[in-house]
Amino acid sequence: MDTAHSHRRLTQLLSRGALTRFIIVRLAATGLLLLVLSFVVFALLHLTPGDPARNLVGVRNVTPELLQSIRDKYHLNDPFMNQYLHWLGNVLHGDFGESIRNNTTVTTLLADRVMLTLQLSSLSFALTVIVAVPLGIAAAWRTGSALDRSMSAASIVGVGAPTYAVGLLLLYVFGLWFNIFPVYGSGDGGFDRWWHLVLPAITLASGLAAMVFKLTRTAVVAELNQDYVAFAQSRGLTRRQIRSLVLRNAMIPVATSLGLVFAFLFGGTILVEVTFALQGIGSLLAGSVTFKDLPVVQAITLLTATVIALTALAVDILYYAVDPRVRKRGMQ
Amino acid sequence: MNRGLSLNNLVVTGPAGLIVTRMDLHVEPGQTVALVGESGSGKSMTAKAMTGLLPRGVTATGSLQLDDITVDLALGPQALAGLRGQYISLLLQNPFTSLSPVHRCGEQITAALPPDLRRSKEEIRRRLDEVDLPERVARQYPFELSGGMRQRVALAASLASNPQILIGDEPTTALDVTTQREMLDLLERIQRERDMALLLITHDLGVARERADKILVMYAGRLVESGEGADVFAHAQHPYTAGLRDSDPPLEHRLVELPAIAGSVPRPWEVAVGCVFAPRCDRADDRCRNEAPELVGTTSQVACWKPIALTDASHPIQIATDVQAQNTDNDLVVIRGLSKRFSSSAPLALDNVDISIHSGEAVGIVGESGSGKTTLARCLIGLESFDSGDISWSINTPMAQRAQIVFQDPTSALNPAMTIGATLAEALRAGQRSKAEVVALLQLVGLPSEYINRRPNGLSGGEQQRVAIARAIAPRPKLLICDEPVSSLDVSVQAQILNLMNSLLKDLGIALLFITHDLAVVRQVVSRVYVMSNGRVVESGNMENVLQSPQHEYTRQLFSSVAGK
Amino acid sequence: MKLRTNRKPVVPIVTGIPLAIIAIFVIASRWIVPNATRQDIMTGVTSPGTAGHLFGTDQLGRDIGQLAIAGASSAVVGPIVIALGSMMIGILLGTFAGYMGGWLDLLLSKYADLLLALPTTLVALVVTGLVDGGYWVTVLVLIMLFSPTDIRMVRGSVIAQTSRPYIESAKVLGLGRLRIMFRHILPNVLPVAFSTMLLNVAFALVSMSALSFLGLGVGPGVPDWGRQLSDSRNLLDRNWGSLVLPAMLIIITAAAINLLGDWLQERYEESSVPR
Amino acid sequence: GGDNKGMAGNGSAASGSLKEIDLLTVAFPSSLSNLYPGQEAGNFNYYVACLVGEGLVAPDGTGKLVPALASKWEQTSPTTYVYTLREGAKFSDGVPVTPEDVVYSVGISKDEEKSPNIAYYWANVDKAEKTGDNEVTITLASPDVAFEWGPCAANALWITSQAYVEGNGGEMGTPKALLYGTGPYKVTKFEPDTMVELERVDTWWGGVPPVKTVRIEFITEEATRVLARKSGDIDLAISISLDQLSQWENTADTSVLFAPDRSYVGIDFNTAVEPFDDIHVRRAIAYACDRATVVEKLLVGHGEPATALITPDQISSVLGLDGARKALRDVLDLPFDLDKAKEELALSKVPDGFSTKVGVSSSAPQVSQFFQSLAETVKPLGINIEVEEMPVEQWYDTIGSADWGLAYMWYFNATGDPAEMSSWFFGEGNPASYSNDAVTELMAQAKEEADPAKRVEILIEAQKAALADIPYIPLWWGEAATAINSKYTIEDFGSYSLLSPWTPRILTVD
Ligand SMILES: Nc1ncnc2c1ncn2[C@@H]1O[C@H](COP(=O)(O)OP(=O)(O)OP(=O)(O)O)[C@@H](O)[C@H]1O
Ligand SMILES: Nc1ncnc2c1ncn2[C@@H]1O[C@H](COP(=O)(O)OP(=O)(O)OP(=O)(O)O)[C@@H](O)[C@H]1O
Ligand SMILES: [Mg+2]
Ligand SMILES: [Mg+2]
Repeated sequence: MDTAHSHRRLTQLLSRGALTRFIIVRLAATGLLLLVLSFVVFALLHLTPGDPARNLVGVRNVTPELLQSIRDKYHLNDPFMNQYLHWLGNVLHGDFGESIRNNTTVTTLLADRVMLTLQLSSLSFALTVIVAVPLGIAAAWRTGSALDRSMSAASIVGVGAPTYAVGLLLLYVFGLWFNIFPVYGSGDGGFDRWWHLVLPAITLASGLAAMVFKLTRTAVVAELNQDYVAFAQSRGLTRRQIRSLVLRNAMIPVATSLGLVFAFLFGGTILVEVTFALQGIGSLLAGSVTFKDLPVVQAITLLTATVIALTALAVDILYYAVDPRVRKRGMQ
Repeated sequence: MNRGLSLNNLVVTGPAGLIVTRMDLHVEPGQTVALVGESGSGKSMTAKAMTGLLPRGVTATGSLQLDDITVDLALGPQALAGLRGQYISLLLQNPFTSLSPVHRCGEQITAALPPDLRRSKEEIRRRLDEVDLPERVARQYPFELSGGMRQRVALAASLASNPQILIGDEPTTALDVTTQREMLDLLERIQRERDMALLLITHDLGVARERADKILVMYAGRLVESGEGADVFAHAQHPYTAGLRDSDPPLEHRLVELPAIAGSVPRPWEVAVGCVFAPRCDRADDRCRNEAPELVGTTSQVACWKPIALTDASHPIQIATDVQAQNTDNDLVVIRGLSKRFSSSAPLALDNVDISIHSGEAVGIVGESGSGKTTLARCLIGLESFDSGDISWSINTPMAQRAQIVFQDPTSALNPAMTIGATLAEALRAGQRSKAEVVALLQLVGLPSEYINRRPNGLSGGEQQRVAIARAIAPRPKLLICDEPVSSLDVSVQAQILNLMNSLLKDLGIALLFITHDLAVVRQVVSRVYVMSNGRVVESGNMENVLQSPQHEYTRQLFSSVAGK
Repeated sequence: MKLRTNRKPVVPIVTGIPLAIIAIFVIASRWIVPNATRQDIMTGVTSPGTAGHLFGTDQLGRDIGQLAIAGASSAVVGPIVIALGSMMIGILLGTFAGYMGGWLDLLLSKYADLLLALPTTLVALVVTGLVDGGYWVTVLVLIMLFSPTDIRMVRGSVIAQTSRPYIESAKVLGLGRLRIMFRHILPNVLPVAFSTMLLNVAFALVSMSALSFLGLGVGPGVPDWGRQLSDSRNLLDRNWGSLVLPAMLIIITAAAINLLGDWLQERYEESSVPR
Repeated sequence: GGDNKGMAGNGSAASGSLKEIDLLTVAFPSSLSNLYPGQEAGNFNYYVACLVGEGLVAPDGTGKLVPALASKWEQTSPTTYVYTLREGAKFSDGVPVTPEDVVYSVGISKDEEKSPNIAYYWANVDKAEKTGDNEVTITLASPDVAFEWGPCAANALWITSQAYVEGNGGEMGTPKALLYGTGPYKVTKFEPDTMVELERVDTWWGGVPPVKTVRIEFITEEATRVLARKSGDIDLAISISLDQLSQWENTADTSVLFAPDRSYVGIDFNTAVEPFDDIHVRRAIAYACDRATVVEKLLVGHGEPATALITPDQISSVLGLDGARKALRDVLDLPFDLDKAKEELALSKVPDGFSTKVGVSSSAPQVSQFFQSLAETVKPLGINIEVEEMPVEQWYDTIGSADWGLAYMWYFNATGDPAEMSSWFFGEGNPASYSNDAVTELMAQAKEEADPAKRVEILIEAQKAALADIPYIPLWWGEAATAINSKYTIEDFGSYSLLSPWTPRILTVD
């Protein structure tokens, strides 16, 4: 291998310009992805069975004039592409139209709810990470131990446990018997809000923690089997030093999958919100879907996709930052 | 006081049974002891037992003595924890995996230093300097370095805590010939400077012969012979040692047939009674088969009931007269001006290569790693496209009947989901031959016909390679390309395969393109050779002539790197 | 050479028993509980253990236990179809993408990226909800949503196999692409595909029951675990069995399948490590 | 089914006294996203709106209309109603109410855009105008006795101020433009779909209510609502699910109150759709409906097998409750009898049975269960009924649709007017595509009959005439259950209790 050559190339590429370029390329890719998604989301209106105009007024009794005004408002008589561009233009200005179910703009409707879902998913993300990652590491460190076995068994159960049943169980145990946590509602803001979200967040985290536990354990076990660990041991490095070696390596796959976990969380709060009667975007979506409130459905779908895409982008950048190998590959 | 290291009565037991049995070993300060033996003989397990790094499910008993310290190995890996690093350190085979990929080299080298020295620039420079690496390496990540450089970093790291004894488990096997030599030189120098003991595990007899003060020969988990340096081979007492020595192809001349040891290495735990080598030994008698011999002797020791005496006549070796390259005009294939670049930023993998192969002729290509040998073979066989130049065949048959190829790694050469019979039948069909020939094919490569229904997983490496060869000759190609077909096999198996190739060539009259970096191996097979470096053919000619009087600087360098020959 | 181990196959036994029982439910429920949906409105809700109903009854007097046995098929068949369907797509597209590369590969990768940017529950909810689909529409949607991961998985395995010498040998023998893909590569991808498929079944089971819980999926009166769970909301105080039984069935089935899948995967990885 | 209506359940006849209550936490089972019933007209919107806003009149506990913001009113001609406003009436911020405000409020209610859900009630209103310093006159286009119920906060009028509405860009009932009226409470906080908080005011003509703050939470998951009561987080749960009744009843410190809710549940056939154009088919199905068991089991006894479209409570102000029941008992007399059902089917065009489907709102589990049980009952006859669950709005679409020959109606009578439902169900464009000249004639008479007793008689006659053709099969009249902290009780809790300011009726148990 021509080391001098590759070294020169590397130093050149490691310069700040390369990172900017990397981010720009990824941003562009994310933008493109979102554009395609927005198209799909827009097409929902036309894919839903029935006349789009009728779909937009819901099941209210409608006069032909009202239908016509809806057609005009949404440019439904224009060519498809024009309609899309028009809609996209509005969306980019934060205008998703009006909710069919409640006569408010989708934006105001969402504004009230996004915060709650965001808080709920952040809290359960934090819980997941705080609990599952250390347990996964500990279990991997002592494969086959009682801790490993019991946690692995628990994680297997956790993945399959129906959200509603878990939620109810938690409500009974912690809300009623021990009376530690409030059993309903989303609190008055501030700390109270977080306090109210604890049980829902645990419910949401239970299934996810199982996944993260497994993931962390697998990643750490894989690293522990690497030659560099044996080599480090043979050189007499302390347990602490070896742990830090292993963790730095294992945390790369773990941290990046955690990004996706967060994205998944944000889109996966539906069941918990329904179970705990929380008014976040999940329960709004569930309601809007059954009521065929298309503008709301479109907005939530696109919003969630955006959050996921941006998280993926952040993960890529994180990857770039923590893994020198990716830095090299990413730049080629 | 440094009195070296003694390993007494080591027994390693795995889940299936004994892996290493009653092993004793002593290394003096400043001494190099080589541990040789075929794959699976327990060399690595011995090294791991000595450092307390045995895999899960494998346990050891015995004791380890270092200075005034005696460690009972039965106490488990923790017992050795205090010794690792300070007294004893292990250097692994694969430089590509033995360093953490996301930590800088400097960090990894100094990790074993006392905390106050870890940040010292001066110290890092000194350490890098010792292994002939520039200072910048400290800030680089392993993946930014070549294999040789990485192995130097690993060496620096294992020396960081100034061990009294360094165990190298095939520390140079993954490197190419020239780098291998540099690395061995470096090890030797450091060892001398530090008066450090070195336990060198290798399967390369040449390396052992050239570098070791003392050589231990292992077979199926047992020590069968030990003695002073090159003497062990020169005056081998154990038939196994002699067999190993004889299977190792010489560079000086070509043999009509390599004296291979028949059969294959048994699993250590499968040997019940008697001498472990008895089943493969042509000198074995009833006692050998029923009673295990003890290791006896003083300076040199041997575990054999019927050791070979100095006076015993050695096998008569038949030196073949090299087949002269026929300067016929019946070229089978002619390659002209072949060039290939993998990506615009990469250097040329092939640079204007001219090669021709005559019908029925055995041609070799030698060169160090990355010189383009494989790329050339792949272009020739159509697995890779090339940028310019041309390949012209003198025959007009379908590709399958023009050339076939045998790869280096036998374990992945065969489809694990197909039986041997199915694999061969498919190859026969591709050459428009009858399926009925499967049995004949197996016989041709020396395998029993029951193998038809076996799957590759149940076969040894040598057997797998035989099947791969059988598949390659099934369509009766005019050219057989072998890309390092024996470099992952043990010497004894290697000899078997090389013999097989020679006999196939003779019987089938096909041409051979033999690619290798091992000059001694190629010597045994081909009549004409091309030497490649950096994608270019730098020298070519009759094998004999090239060996005798290499013209190109690179060729000379290549020859001088060959150890112990 | 495989390492011989003395470990008893605990996992297949532990998971096999519940799975076999559930398989029997799926196949033979019409004979085991021919009257699972029979109502006896006079009975009304009863708690577990009353009047010969081990798990009690619901408002229409249907036996919760019998319903659960009958519900096994809709709880399990859909997920199996989903896992099979998405794996078939995965194998077909993944093999082509992985082996052929080029624009097809690019296109399929982008398609997978697109679908992966959407959370499963959300999309399934939106599509099934908007088109008023029933059970099979949900199955179809989930097939679509599960396929990208399968495509990726297969593609990855195929690429890993493609660079192996035995594939190159097959090419050198002049074998056709289809033959190489489906005769040589596929059998070596199948073990991984199979264990992935098992894990998918478990995941689909949980997703489907979640959707039924939200009221998408099977219609009223059709026995189904997710639906039972959702109905249990109104029964809970009078019959706790209506919550506990379907919840336990979902947990046990998902866990058993997951365990089995993990075990197969581990075993496969172990056996594919050379020597 | 029971005769013992009115106050029942655990908290029966608990007596109490009016005491100051700082905070009353109420839980609704469905969430509100707009507080103005003109925009969102669920029952629960009315329960909030009647605390904040008032109409000119209001129902009393028996369903009789009594003065509200109008101190008195008078029908001066079949089409003219004159309302005299209460002296010194004020909005919650102390601003006096003017007749102009009333006229303006009527305008809002009549506006299709602003009040899509109630404008219909005002369609027959020609004009509303100020006819004196304290007087507003409303003129109808044609006589309609039922109009009296229009200007009522339980139905279609909440008096608000022009200045306030216009100051808020014409909006009403949103968090930015909170509901504003003359009632005993003002809205202090509204989080759509989450909660609403009301604070009492001292401007109401009826005095200062005992409950200082009413906090209403929307808890859509019934199990959660029970837990909330168990943990003491809520005091009052309105419209609890009968399915979880025993759980409510077993909750410590909780009483459950029952009251008929003037709701009607019944099958409607589209008589223009095959095979339901055949009276034998309709009659066969009618014979297959086991009302008594359905009420007993599915409604856990809290409801009443229905025999007419009118509910007893709507005519109880005229006939008394027992009299009402007696009068309605034999409007439709088709007892459960499978043999008769079989005979009827044999007479029909489809003697071997047929297949059909019915769409059921997912928010009506009892109805779904009823149809599942009906399907099971008629299966032996060869009739195959498939039950499809759907969102409530989609269910609206099935009513009277040509795609759905078999449908059902769950109707909450908003007013105490006995003709409320019949005028739709027997009128033009009715969901059964049913027409019968005799019935039409009777309904026209009823519209103009000013004497309540006579009117009820005519209406019952119309019911009899119509139901003889079985376009509809009444199934049950519903009952609502409310759970309350045993510390409190609701005075004279009945079917109209929540349709006029109800907090003053909350008593603290001694
Ligand atoms: N993790 C393990 N558990 C149990 N047995 C093992 C394990 N690893 C290796 N063995 C067995 O131990 C025996 C000795 O293996 P070892 O690696 O020491 O051989 P070696 O002489 O180093 O061979 P090579 O030249 O191939 O490195 C082999 O037969 C092998 O099958
Ligand atoms: N698929 C590939 N993509 C990019 N570069 C490649 C590829 N294959 C080989 N190369 C590069 O081409 C050059 C020649 O490689 P080649 O494998 O032909 O060497 P070789 O002589 O066979 O080496 P070795 O002895 O290690 O097998 C090397 O620099 C290698 O890195
Ligand atoms: Mg080894
Ligand atoms: Mg090569």
